Amino acid sequence: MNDWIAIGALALVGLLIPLGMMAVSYLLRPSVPETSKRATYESGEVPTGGTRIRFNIQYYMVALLFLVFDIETVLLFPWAVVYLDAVESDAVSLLEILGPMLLFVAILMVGLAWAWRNGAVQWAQTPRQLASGDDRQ
Amino acid sequence: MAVLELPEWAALAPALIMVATALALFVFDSVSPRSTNRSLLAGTAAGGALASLAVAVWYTAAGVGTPTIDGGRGEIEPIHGLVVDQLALYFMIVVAIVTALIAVASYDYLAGHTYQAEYYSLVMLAASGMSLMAAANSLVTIFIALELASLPSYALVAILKDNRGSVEAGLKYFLIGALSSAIFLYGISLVYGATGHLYLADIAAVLEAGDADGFGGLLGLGILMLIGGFAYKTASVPFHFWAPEAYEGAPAPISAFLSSASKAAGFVIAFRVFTTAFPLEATQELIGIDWTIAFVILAIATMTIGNFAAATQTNVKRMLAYSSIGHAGYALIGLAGLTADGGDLVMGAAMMHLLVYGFMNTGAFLFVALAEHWGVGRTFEDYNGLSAQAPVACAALVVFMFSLAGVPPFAGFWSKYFLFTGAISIGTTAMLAVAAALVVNSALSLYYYSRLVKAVLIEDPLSDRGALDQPTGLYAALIVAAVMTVALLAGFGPIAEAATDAAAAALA
Amino acid sequence: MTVAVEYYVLLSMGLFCIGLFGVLTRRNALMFLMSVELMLNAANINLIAFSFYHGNLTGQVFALFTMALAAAEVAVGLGIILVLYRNFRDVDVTVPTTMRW
Amino acid sequence: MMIEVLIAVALVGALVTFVAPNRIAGKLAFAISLVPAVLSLWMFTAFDGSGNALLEGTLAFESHYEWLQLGEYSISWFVGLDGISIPLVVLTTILVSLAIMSSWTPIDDRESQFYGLVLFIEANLIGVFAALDFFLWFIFWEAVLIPMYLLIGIWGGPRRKYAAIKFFVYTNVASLVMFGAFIALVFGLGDSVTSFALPEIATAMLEGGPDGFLGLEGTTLTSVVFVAMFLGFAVKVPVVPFHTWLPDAHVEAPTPASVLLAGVLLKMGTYALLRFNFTMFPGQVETYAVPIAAIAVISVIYGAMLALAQTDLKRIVAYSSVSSMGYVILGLIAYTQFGVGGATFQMVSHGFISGLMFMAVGVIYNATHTRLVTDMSGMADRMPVAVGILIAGAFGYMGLPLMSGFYGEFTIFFGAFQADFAYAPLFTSLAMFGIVIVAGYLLFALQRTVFGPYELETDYEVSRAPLHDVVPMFVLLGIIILLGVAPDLIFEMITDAVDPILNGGEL
Amino acid sequence: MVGGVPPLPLQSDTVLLPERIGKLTGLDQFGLGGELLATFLAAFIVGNIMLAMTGVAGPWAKRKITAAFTDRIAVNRLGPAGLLIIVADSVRLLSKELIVPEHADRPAYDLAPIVIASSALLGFAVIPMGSGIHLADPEVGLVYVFAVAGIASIGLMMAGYSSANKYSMLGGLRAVAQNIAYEIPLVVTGMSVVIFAGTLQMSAIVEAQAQTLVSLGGLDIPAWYALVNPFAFVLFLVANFAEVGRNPFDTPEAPTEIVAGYQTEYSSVYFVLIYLGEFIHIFLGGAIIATIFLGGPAGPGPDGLGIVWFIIKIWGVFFLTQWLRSAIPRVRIDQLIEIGWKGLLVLSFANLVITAVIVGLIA
Repeated sequence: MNDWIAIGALALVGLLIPLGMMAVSYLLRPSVPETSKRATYESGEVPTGGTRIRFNIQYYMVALLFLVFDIETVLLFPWAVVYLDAVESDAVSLLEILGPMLLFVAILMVGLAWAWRNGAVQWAQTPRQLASGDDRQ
Repeated sequence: MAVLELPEWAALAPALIMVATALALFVFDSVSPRSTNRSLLAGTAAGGALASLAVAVWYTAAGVGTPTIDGGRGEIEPIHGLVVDQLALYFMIVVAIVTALIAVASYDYLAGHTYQAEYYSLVMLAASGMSLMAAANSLVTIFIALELASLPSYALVAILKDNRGSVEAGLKYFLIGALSSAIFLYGISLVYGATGHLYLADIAAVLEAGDADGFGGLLGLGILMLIGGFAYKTASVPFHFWAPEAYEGAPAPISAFLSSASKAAGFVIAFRVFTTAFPLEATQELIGIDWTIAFVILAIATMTIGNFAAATQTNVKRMLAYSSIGHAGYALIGLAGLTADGGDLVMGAAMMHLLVYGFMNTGAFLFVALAEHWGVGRTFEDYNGLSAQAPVACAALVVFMFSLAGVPPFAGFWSKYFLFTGAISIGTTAMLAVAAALVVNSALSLYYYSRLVKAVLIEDPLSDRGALDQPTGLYAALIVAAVMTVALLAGFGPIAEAATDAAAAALA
Repeated sequence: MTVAVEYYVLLSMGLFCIGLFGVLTRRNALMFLMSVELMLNAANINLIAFSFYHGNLTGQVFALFTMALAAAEVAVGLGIILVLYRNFRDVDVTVPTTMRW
Repeated sequence: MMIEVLIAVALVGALVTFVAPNRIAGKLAFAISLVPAVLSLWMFTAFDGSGNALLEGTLAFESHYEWLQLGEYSISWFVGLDGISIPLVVLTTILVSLAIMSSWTPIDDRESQFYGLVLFIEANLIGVFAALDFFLWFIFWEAVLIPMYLLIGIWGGPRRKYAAIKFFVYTNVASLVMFGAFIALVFGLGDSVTSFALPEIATAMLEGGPDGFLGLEGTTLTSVVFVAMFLGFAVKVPVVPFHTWLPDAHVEAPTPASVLLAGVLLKMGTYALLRFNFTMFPGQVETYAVPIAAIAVISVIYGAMLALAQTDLKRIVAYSSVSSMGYVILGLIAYTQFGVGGATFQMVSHGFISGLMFMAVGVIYNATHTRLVTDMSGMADRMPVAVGILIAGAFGYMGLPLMSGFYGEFTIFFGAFQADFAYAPLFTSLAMFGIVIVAGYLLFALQRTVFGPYELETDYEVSRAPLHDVVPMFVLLGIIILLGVAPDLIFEMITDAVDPILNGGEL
Repeated sequence: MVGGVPPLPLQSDTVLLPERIGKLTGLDQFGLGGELLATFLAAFIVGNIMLAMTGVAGPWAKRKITAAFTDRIAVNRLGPAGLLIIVADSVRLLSKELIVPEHADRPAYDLAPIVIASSALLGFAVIPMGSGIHLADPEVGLVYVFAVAGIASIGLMMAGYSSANKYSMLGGLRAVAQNIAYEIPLVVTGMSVVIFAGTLQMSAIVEAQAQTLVSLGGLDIPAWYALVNPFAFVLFLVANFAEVGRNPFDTPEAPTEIVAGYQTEYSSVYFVLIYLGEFIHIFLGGAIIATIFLGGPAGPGPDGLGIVWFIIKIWGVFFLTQWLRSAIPRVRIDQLIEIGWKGLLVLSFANLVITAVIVGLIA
């Protein structure tokens, strides 16, 4: 039996359980519509403004960083899988199997260092940084 | 012959130097962020490009990658998928030249700009990608190198982030670029489907052995999509429409970079893919049509559309952008003229044109950069009478314009003439039509190029403008480009030889 | 229980066409980006299916690279869209028309 | 190496002048231009060539280097002088020096650029007359256009933009036609040529001609190429009906540019006709003799008539140039020793005379700021020397004996009478009638402007011309008289070079 | 070039749960339909084990553990040790009214709980739980687990944005920022295990840990990767806490700052699902740790005890989670991000490189 059919079956179960619970709840729960109930919760205050707020640019920054780094790890996985076999076989030297990965990680690290130093992963700016007049965002 | 024996990977040195320079700049920017030490940054970038240029020239002179006497192909393949032969070295030289000019010119253009180090490192990264494109001989490496060249370019076009034109240009460049790379990739996947290989020589072997029979449709569609990808990178019809907007909005040195180096790099992969992977006869047997026909059509359409559109522009940068499309059409002749048993002359001519273009077009855009630096405006009228205040720069502009038009005594004359004779010597009706289109378009192009010359030299300024400064870097780059455009006229022999040899080796 | 390669090609072509349709009709830059991602993934499906069909791993490995490149492309694209929003207060690709006159 | 030195001095001089301060540019350019002038005069005395450069003959100052390889054809740096080209080189260098000196007064804006361009033109003109490889020749040929276009466009009169563009478009289209035709010819010649060296092509043409190209038969191709090249050069000469750019260009051009334009640039056209059409296509020359002679005569008469109708002094001289070049064409088509030799002599002679005339007109204009015959009279009162020279020049134009014009025209007519195409005597007689008209309009104009009571319809006070305006004119006048008195100075070497053409390639 | 199937890597000879059930029930004789049914049954069993565990953990164990740490008395009225609170709570929550905020984006609002709950459940498909309870064993098991665990971020984002509440919005954003910040250290550290094992298949990773590391006086210490590379183990643990959003990394729902983060506006069964999803997630994290660092179901005693050992290990991790919840203060959002990007990421890459070098030198 194919592994993926089993996984698909679990996905089905994973979907059916929540749906079942929702169905049960639908049968059990009361429904008493009332307007003020549906107001969004803002610690008891009357809500002001919408939710389309402008939030910290850093959220985008880390998202972009993640996008790149995460996918780069995908390229490392195949290497990690074959690493042991390659090391144990005498066909290739250690440098040949280790070198490219080291280079790859080194370049990634240069990228991280650059992002770090340029404040891409810095959540908030200190007053001193603000005073330096840079509007990096 | 080289006295010292270098390891094999050193053959890639021109590209590796670019990569190393880009990383060095990133490291520098990490150590000291927001540095505005312009001399150091521009110097590093220019130094890297020049080192790459020197190594590439040295290799070419030393005969690296030339076919051996005993009939071997002689190319060096340090990594499977990256090959160093004459074709690769030739285009590495083109890329390095343009990069060096850009780096020097940006020294002044970027004065007061926030992202100095980023700018230079992105330029160097893109240049690395272009250098690698020259060496790539597998669809995998080609695609990766293509993206390595494209991604920094997108950012570079939009780097003036408070300038709406620049951002708009970046967006359009990016959108069309993303679309075309998707199409290109799909084309690759179809070719892979038809042949089971991504390595160009293997694809050819499969095609020639007839092992891909029955996959003609897939292959044909794949090739068509690949052509689409090249068309984008070289700003040819039908993916040319990003070019005017992107070149116009981008910082002028970047426009120069894209329209010269990026275009050349696009052509080198087109040359390599079509000469290596799709042997004419075998492919024709399989898909039922000669793929050069596509390039004949594209060449004529591209040069005609580019030139006619250029003739109607009022904005100088946009005119240059359209003219750059026209020149892509000229270079496409190199592919249109390939035949089963030859075509090295015409392909060589296209290569020569791209090298010369690297100087004259870069120079022309750098003049625009200078005008932007002065803040004189963007239309022909705004340029009126500049020569009274800046005679040397305007003399350089005259050189570029007439060279672009293909008028003697400038190097552009030779390359256009070689293209013309190359097309004629093939002798088919299609190629004669191409040659005729070349002549007609060249004559047309003289009209709008001389319009700029006329504006700068002959017209009187619309309004008084103050004294114009003479930024060292821009002037230096401009003058070097102009001198080379003239000097190449005399020194065309080695270039013609290198180009035709490389083409012959690639076609062999 | 293997699926014939033709179906994969059909699937990928379908996906490609959906992506292309999105590219041609959507005005939102983000939707455009997503459509392009669809097209790239269509190519990936092809690469992997044919890799299996031809019995070599080249296509699969290339697909890995493609994913990485697609991510990088999106990263750059989002950055550009971000500055686009800063300048034009919109992510509609038809809004910026400074250069059309 | 001497030719390279000549060109290099002019080129480097052009660059140096271009970046020199405006204040000293004129003097500097003149000093630099003296070097080629003196050198070329020395070369003239040291000339040891014989025969024709393209056919039998030994070249003087020859140098030949491989340049580049284009498919099966090689292109080379190939220069050398024969009896036809050396007088033209000397004409160029001397005229440029004098033109520069005569620009000191009128040019008062962006001088360094102006003189730089003039020197650049000089380099290319020398190249045109010395080049013996088609590509080399073509590059020099085209390179003349750009600076000339700029000279007219930047320093010209009120309608300078129109004139400059017209000049540029006419001559460029003509070049394109000629270029395409010649390339087709070379391709048509097939394996019999392996380079673009003109002697090799000329030999191949005389020994059989092309095999055909692009579906054209060999003989058809030859005829087509001949006609196309004739048209291409005819624009440059210019002959009626391609002459309309010339008056505009002359009228708008600043004096020194006019001097060069009339003195040397027009000769490029006739020189090229002689070198290409009349050397490489003897058969076609015979075939098309009558129409070409007709065109020549029409140019003579029509040009002169137009001159008669003008009131602008410069236009008068310009149209008379059209007329004079008609004589040259007539001499060439006569295809006799005296005809072709006379035509060549006339090229040189007309170069000096028209240069002198334009300078004289220029001096008058500098003083009066008008060139209209109707606006002035009695100039002789105020500027006797300049006016005297103007009169002398006019006599030269009319072909007064003891002036070079006389010898040139005389030999042309002499040769043309001997020509063996149909109606040759008739054409010659008609052309001779042109002289009468020339005399008519020149005397008319002189009488109106020079003599009579002084009167001027502008606000300018007229005084004697400064020395540096007059000196060049004196030099030119001296040369004109010298050539008139001792035409053999150059006529011998010219005939020596012309003979092989007429003898079908034999010396 | 007619295609052939490439030689597959050696399939491990573990017998998976669906086949066992097929054999046990005789369903394997009914062809494809039978097999499918058997598979579904197996999936149902696994799903319910997890549900049962979270049912216990959520309403009861959490309170008990926290109470023990803070010296309080927790649930003790209903049933022995208050265990019946589970039933009471589930009835209470399921029968509550569902209140949907006014401007909610309904499709996303409805989907989010399902995504959160089922994505965590999906990960268990490839976990070898011992005693033959192992649903599927694909070659890419480890990557698969990381991938499906990542889906939860989408659910959190959906929940946060669709609620039309600023707290929710911020909570969702924080959740995603945190997840992605720690995802990379997590994956890269996991990769250092792959270097030892040379495979991504979960069963093979477990097998690889069965070797003996050292023998201490007759006592064989197995080569659990937690012992082989404790540094990686610690890194992974820390990253995992952040992944599942528990102290000290519970900023996304920090009650004192943004009420309850992305779940502020959820009530009734939706709240149950999100709550369940979080707990399943904690257990999934524990299962991953147990599998790749603690030898999976390995332990003294017969193989049949595997599931017991496995559950003990998972609960161990859960216990640790609750311990930290009581013991360590929450970090600020900026600290959280910077710890992730500047600390853990660098450390994890360092770990990877050092591991690779050491493995390379030893082998």
